[in-house]
Amino acid sequence: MSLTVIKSRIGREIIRDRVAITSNYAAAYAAKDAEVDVVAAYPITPQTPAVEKMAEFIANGELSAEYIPVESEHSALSALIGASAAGARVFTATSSQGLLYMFELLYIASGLRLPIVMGLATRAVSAPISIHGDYQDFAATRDSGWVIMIASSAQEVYDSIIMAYRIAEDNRVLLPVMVSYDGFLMSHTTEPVELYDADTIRGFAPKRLNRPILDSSKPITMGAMAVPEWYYEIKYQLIEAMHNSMGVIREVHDAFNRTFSRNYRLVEGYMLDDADYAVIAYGGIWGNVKRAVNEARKRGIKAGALRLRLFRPFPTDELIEMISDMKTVAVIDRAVSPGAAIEGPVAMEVATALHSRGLSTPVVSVVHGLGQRTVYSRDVAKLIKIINDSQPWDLTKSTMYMGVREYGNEG
Amino acid sequence: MNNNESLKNTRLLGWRELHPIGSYVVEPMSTIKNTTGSWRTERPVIDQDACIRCRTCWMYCPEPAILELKKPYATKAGKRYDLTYEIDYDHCKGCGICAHECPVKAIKMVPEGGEE
Amino acid sequence: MAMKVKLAKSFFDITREEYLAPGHTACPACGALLTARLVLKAAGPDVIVVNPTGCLEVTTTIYPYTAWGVPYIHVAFENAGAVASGIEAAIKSLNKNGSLKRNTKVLVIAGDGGTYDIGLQALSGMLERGHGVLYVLYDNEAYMNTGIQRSGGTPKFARTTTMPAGTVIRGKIEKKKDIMSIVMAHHIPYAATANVAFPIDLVNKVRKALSYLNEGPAFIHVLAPCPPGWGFSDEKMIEIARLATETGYFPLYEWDRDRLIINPPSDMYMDKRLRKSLREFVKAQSRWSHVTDEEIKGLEKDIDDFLNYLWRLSMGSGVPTPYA
Amino acid sequence: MESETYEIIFFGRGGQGAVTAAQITALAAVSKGLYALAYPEFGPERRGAPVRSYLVVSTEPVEAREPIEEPNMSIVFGPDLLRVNPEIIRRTRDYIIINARRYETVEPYLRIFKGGIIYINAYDLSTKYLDKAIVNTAMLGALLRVFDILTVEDVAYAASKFFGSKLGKLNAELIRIAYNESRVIK
Repeated sequence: MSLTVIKSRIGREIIRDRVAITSNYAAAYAAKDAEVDVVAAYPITPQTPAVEKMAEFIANGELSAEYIPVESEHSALSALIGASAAGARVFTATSSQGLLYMFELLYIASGLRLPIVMGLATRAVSAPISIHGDYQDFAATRDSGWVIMIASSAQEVYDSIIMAYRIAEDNRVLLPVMVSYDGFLMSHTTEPVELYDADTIRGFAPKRLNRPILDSSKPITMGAMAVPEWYYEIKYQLIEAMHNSMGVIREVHDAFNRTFSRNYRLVEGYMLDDADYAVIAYGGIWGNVKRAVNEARKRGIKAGALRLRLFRPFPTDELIEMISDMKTVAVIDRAVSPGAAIEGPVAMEVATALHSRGLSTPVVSVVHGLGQRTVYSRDVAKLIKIINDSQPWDLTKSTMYMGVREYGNEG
Repeated sequence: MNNNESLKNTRLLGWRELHPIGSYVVEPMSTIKNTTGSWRTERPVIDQDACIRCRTCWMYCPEPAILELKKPYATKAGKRYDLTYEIDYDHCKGCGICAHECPVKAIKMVPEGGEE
Repeated sequence: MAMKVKLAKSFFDITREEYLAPGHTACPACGALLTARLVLKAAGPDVIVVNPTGCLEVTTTIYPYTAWGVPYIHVAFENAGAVASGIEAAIKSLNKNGSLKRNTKVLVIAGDGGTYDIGLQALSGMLERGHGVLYVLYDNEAYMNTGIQRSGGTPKFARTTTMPAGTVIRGKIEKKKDIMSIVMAHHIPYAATANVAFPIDLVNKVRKALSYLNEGPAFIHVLAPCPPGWGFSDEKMIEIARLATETGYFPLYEWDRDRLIINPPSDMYMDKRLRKSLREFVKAQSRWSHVTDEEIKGLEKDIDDFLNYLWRLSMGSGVPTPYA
Repeated sequence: MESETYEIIFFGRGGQGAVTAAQITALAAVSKGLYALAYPEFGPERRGAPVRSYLVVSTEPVEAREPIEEPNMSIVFGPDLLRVNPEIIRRTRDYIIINARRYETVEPYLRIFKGGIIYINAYDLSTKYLDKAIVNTAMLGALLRVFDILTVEDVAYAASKFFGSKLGKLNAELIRIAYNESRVIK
């Protein structure tokens, strides 16, 4: 992409401004541009600058919304459940312990079918306490009934949150949406972001209130108690909404790409066409993985890469289409499920997805970057070399832990 | 708590038949369909001639199962009232607060199952 | 200034309209349900109710029915204050942004577990941030929904399943938490105690509290006896509740913009000679059946001390006058 | 157009504004239509501890997020940082921009460096113009002597936007002056 392309896009008046901001700020700008009505947030590293920026927008009158400086993350999500139930468009962001403190409410938010949108600056989970980035908090949200997106750049954080409102508020979905991005590696990295014209955003994701809300002119009861004769059917409706969301997410992606001249897909491939191996990753290390693929190609190894933009619903069809011909796939997780059959949480999903389609492609589970241990592109290049040099089924027997010291002073 | 009375009278709908957001109860005050009157072992009976229409029983009923009706009544002694208090036996659980609190003892608790 | 409130003087000043339907599955003679019924009558239809987990919730919202005639939401046990904060903020924001034109009041109706214990943080946050929400605590003095376990609101020596009256430990060892003082320490515009046995006082306090919500939060602590939990027969629910106030065990008072006022009839019971004997209240309930006369004296001493504390607060904060 | 990418590390101490300097430069680059990625060496903020901040400026989108190991330029906020980070001299490919009260104090360390050196007394300049020795914007002025993908006015404008009206004006002016006051040693 060259300078001239950017200029021409601004010329089309979709782009309001091109700024250099962090992913935290991109999240805040997106929520502001989506004209949220209520924000409730509690500070936690590395999310803090996102909610500080929201507070600043509201304090300066750039956004007409109520900011609730709650006394905990638990109350942040609780307050948003109340606000969303009362018909407001809402936003919050969190990380790590904060997300875990919200945990009960994650399930309630989806169970009550409230279109809440939340940013997640992903971070390691205590103990030992670490303020640094990994995806352990994210992995824990797997079964919560939220639509979960993963961004790889600040632009994508901004774009995904705008898409998230349209997805969440779609009548066929009505589920909360989480947009995650790497703590520090993205949350604190300044990079270019194109902000869009407010009318275009409004046109793309108009506030919809065609759902039942707490309204004294039409009283309804939310959060009723379901006995065994009813719980399953109600829960199944949520499952069905999650199924339906896949189609809606595709539609919203297509519409977004058309409106804003982007090219987002649920699963993005890199040099996969003739590849023997695919490295699957997500979040902020995508650029490092692509760099490693370039290195491998220089050495004659036919490697490719793939990243997931969506964790829930899991984009099985898109994924299978891209990796069904691979000899081996490796999944780099920055989270772990200790003791699982496959200890990388996304690796487990990928293996399950393949198996569900009758494929037996070997899936190498790789864990790296816990507590923000740097995932260098050379580490990924080394991984590709290992895969190239090994019998794949030797590598699938157990999860590979890259970057962990067994003894000190290993060079 | 498994409320058998309500289940007996309700068709168990499938997930496609429920309200699109099935967990919301969109019909307010619908527990009225649930006849908790069957819980009673004793029923309150109001002596309309003794009743002084003070509203005490109505006030303290937690169900509420005491109906305040705009129904004129003339007592045997010739006193006329615009209001009549009646028991909603479909819902009264027979706790007896009304009888106990009645300042003129116009409500009696009568065992259920006996002759009316 | 709060707007002028129309106060009830007799039972007939209370609306006939019901906002809570019968057919709910609360035990007979439930103080919590009566509290909710009376609070809703006082508040009228333009409200949204937040109700944390508890007896009131499980008995009024068994799917596919609801007893509620007003918008109602139950989210979880510990967060009613936060949920209400969000609803209040949403109403404010939607009014400001022009998508709503209604001054709907937000009402929490919560039990003692959800207020004294697990919900205290969310309540404190709501009070501190000054959300215009009326929080009504129906206090039945234990976790009744799960079968009578001790809460911070359980009184001393009362027997619960988690603090049984054994040969060594005599029921609950600790005193009841003074939730009103905790609430008052947030210096909100209005806080009051009320009792289901005094419906006019209760209804008036709700109306008054609602009139303060444009200034900030209000709180009403309602004593709501539980026949199975406290151990007395159903028909005595109101009698027991009344005794609680007549013995000085549960005084009626209000905190009105930093002034403490002891309300009738509790103002009269500041004179110890006019109080009914605490023994009458205690011995009417099986939760205290193991309590000795000596222990009742101890409980009486606690009441004397607390009423003294209230008296000093009321004298220190201005001349006590009945509200009007 | 030929693709150009510059990798820069700012070496400073907590509180000296190394992170801000990288952000301002990124902002200048992005305003100009270029691509940039500015990221601090992440951790709890500690005043006085050595910190480094990374900046990549390119005519192409920058995607990789990993520490820069062989920067084109190293911007060193004080002589002590040369001692703390001996790898600066070994790894820097093109230029070292060094702040010192007197060049003589750093000359022995830099003698072996094969690339170019820009020297500036940013302590005195920033004290004079900002009333305190926060050297980051003065260092940017010196950087611009050799970083010709951006002009002094690009960065001065970004600084004024970043800091807001009053402080912005002072810092923009300081960048212009520092540009002129800095010396190309070799």
